[in-house]
Amino acid sequence: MTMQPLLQVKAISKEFPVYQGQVFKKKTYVTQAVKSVSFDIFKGETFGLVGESGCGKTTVCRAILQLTPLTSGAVFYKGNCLSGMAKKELRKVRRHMQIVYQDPFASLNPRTKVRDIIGEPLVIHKLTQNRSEYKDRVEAMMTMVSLNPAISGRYPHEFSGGQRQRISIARALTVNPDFLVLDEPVSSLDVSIQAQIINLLEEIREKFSLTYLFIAHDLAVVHHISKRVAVMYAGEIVEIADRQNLYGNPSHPYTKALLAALPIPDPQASYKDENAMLQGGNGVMEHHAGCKFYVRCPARRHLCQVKKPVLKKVNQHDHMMACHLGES
Amino acid sequence: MLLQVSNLRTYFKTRSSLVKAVDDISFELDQGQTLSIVGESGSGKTAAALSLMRLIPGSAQLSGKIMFEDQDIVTMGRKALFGLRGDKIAMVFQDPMTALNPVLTIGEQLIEPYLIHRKMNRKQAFNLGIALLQKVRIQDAEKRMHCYPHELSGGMRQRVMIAMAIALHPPLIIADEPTTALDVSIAAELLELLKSITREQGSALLLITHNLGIVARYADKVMIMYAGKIVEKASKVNLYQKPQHPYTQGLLASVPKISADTGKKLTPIPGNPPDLATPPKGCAFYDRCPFKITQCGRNVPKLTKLNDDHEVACFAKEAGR
Amino acid sequence: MKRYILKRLLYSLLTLWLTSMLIFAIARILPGDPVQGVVMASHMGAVDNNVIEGIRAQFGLNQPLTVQYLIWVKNFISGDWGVSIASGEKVFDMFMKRLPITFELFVCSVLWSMLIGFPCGIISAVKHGDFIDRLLSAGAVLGLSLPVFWEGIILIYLFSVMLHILPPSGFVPFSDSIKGNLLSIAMPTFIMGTQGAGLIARYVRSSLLEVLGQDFIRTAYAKGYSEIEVLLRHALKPALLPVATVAGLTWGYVTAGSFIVEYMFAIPGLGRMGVNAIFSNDFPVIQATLIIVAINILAVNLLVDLQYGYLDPRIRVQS
Amino acid sequence: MKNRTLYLGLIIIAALLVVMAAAPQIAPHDPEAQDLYHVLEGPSEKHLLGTDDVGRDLLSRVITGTRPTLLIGVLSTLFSGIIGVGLGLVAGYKGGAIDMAVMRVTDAFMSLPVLVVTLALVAIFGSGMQSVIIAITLVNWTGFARIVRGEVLHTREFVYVEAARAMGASGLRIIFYHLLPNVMGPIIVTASIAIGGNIMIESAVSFLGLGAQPPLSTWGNELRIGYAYLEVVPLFSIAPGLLITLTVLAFNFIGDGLRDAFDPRISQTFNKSKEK
Repeated sequence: MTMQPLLQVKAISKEFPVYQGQVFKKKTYVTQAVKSVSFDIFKGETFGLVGESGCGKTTVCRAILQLTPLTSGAVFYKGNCLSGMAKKELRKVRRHMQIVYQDPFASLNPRTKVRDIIGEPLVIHKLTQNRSEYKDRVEAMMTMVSLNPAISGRYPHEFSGGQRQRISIARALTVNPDFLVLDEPVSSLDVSIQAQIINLLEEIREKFSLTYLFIAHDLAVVHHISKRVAVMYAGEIVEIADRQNLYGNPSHPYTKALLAALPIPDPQASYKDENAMLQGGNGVMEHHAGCKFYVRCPARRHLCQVKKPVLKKVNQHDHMMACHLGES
Repeated sequence: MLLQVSNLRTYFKTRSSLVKAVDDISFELDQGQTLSIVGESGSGKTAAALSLMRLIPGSAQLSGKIMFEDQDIVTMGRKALFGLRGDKIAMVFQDPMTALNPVLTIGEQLIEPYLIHRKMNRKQAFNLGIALLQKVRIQDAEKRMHCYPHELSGGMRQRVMIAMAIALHPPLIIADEPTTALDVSIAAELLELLKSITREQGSALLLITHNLGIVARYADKVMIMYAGKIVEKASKVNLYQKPQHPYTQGLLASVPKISADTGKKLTPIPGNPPDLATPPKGCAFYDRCPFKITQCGRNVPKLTKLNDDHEVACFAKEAGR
Repeated sequence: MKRYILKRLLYSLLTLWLTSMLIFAIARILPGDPVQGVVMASHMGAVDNNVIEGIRAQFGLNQPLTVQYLIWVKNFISGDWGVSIASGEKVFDMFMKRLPITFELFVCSVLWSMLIGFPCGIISAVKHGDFIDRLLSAGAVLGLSLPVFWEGIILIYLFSVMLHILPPSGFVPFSDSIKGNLLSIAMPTFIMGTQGAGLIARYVRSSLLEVLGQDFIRTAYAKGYSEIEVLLRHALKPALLPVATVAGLTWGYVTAGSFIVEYMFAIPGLGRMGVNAIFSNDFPVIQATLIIVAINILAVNLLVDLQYGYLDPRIRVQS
Repeated sequence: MKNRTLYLGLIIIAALLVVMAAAPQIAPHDPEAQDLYHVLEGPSEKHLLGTDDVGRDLLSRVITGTRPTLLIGVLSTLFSGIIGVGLGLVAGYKGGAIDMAVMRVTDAFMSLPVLVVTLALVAIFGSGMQSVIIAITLVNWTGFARIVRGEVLHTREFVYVEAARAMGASGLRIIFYHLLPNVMGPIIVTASIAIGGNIMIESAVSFLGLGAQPPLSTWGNELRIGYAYLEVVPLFSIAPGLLITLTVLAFNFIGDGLRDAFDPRISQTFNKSKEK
């Protein structure tokens, strides 16, 4: 018996048209920010999504939250299709799906007091009856993320980056969501602060049995927090597996290269796979029919340029990869 | 000894306070060596790097000694300073997106070191420029010379910055977080490139970073900075195997590692770094330190030698904890 | 680049079209009947309705508005700008006669604004925070705050009434006497250019300050350039690129100022023609003046945009 | 240093407001009282600034002229500000075709200098204080619309705006709760400078005799009458002109000072380097 996933992402694509022409613009070609990305997230798990800048991971998270219209595909939350849902319905669902952003400086309105930032979801969804209930809720949230409720009257600029990220988390939690999208929540923080926030996120996930989509470019952080991990490259998922398999037995050449490039804080660490080192750009602007990773791939062959590899199982665990490697 | 810094202080005056961005640091760097300054944001590592070339705003107060090839950069005359910059000491900045002039071509900017310090004509310099781009493995070098910065990717721009820095084979290259703004796979390649070129030219490299992984891979010696001061200074192997300062230990424990047991919690350093405008009286790490003793709240610990290549500034350590 | 030019050109034409409708609306739809006004003024008293209707028909004012508009546009393009109600002269001829005079004033005013504005702005930015910066900045704000007419009064009092070195009014054509011409336009151009000078100085200062704070300036220093070399080789070009915009703004100030200044100094240019037309409710002339002013401003803005696009590689290379 | 100019501007405006409020008390003479035996006199002990062409005390006239002058400046700015801010917010937030339409209309209005259109409109509406206010309002909203639109386009990119959308906030809430407070700074700066500019335009219109009509008298009117007697009593035109200049200067000072105070770059660069 299989469990019904909490969130299903089904073959979502997002294209941005590129216009050319002198007077009358013509749509000449499209850049595919995201191409046919599918994955399921089950209740209570942390699903990691790894990729470098411009690979489309942020577009995926915006698409899931219906913050950007999709070119094709659909997102299902608890079996309900979110794409094309009426505004009113969507507002109700949004209560259950919240997001924490990367940049703690840009994600908080600088002219709003911390208590009103954290309480804003309550106002939007009209969840509190009176001022004191509102105040209690906000203070409870602040305590939960280890912020002193006595400073709820301050403005965001009076807080450090780590504290602001705590405010963001508190804001996301005020309405008791089931599902959190974490869009690089720790990548702009210092190492020592980063660990604080990671631990906080893990604590609250256990406490409220939350489900996370954790987006990051740091493989070590994703390894630490996720149960299953997907690797994105140039708008597509190239490998997806549970953590042990992905890190213990990386299959796609890109995943291998990423792992090889990861600096390890141990001077005795051996960098065995020196030749997995990559060269060149990020593949977004490549326009041939085959694999987007073709130009940078150390293991490329002719087939890769003409035929696009599809995501398929590589072993009995649910380990999937999109590569011609191993095919005859 | 190529570079000998003693009691360097860089203070910034703001409207209401004096910010001690760099507060009494001393270190030295040998020819061809790679020294890494590690610290979190606000630790003063960038201010220290900029101070070495006196690239700090005029309102900043600089004191101490920076002996470079028997000259003191702190007291050096303007002309000598301009002659030194770019020729003897070159710098690679953190953000390649903003470090290049957007309205000049790559070529125009790349050949400037030749024009300034070698008084070459443009044609000669241009040809050398192409060779430089090839050296940092940029394809179609000649075509790229005519490009404007916004036409290149971040990785490419940082290559151009590296090319500019190595142009005159300076004895010292300072790289301030050279790959922080770049993707992992591109960063790795660039660091390899930087390391191999400096080795080939025999330049010393001062590598400033917050990434302990990069340090472990590329540095010879490491200094840990916290709140404007050096709290620990050691050879790389010593630092990672026997970290002495509680802050260093905390940093190493905070980093998630792929090899580590999963399901184990990270051990973060509690609290936040102090505000440099209102520094604490004693040790700056006092509030966050698990091993603090009474003395730590009163006095500022000085760097003391543990052995030949290991120094630490910690009272608890001295007291034998 | 081609696309950029075409796009700008289309925008300007679109704007001109909107402006022409606006001007048309100002003259026709808003309350106050120009014909009534004119006739009343010239006949001093009650007028036969037939006379009014006759004049209406003569000016095409009895047609539907859209037709009126189209006729007006067609006539305007073909050089038929109507006949001045006040003087009976052809408006196009009036315009052509006055254009050279106003053009000379405009060019001289803008030149002097730039001559003063640029150096002051650059010095101010380089000496940021010093006494000289404060002095120049205060001077720039003062220049912006000086009402044209008051500056005129002061200068006339100083140079004409007290010192008797400049004529208080009147215009000597260039062909009559070069010296006389220059003397007669000295005060008017100085006054018309004052606000522009202040504007340019401020703009150059803030633009240059912003550039001087950028990372690539530090890169330039790190290469071994001295302050003056950094300024000349790295800072001025990016700082002065957007300043072209302000030259366009200055042109706007000069245009507005010309109405008052030409009136004050009795210079027979377009500005004075416009003011007189307003005094006498001479609506064909008012209309023509407005559209000329609009074309003048739009053309300058277009030129500014184009040269900006040409000089700034970030725009130039985009297509 | 910058704050010093801000305070200087505020002090001048405060003084003017006091003069405006207490005009009947501090005016030494009845501003309307004519004394045909003493016309066009220079300064004397009785008439500190002298008298005008019909023997009215100039000082008193200048003092009572404060109210209409300031009123026209403030009201026209207020009305044009409301229109301009509204359109700017909508254009910036909605973008696309609406933005395009609003911006082209703005361009069209901007292609006509305010003074020129005001003159033309006054010619049509007839002269008078209302006409001047309406004319300035009709033309001057463009400045607000442009600035607000630009600021909204910039502010809209901040993640907190998207965060609000992700929470389920409505468009109106985003505009009024998240965008407007963050573009308030530039609006106030623009308004301050616009008041000065509008006073200057009103004075110019009055100088040409098309502004407020007697018995109402603004500084521009005084100046116009005085100009005719420049050689006889220079103070007659110089004094009101000086007041206009001073007022415009004060509003410009306030605008500049506030711009620096609001400018996030100056205060934030330091915070950033400290925290990032």
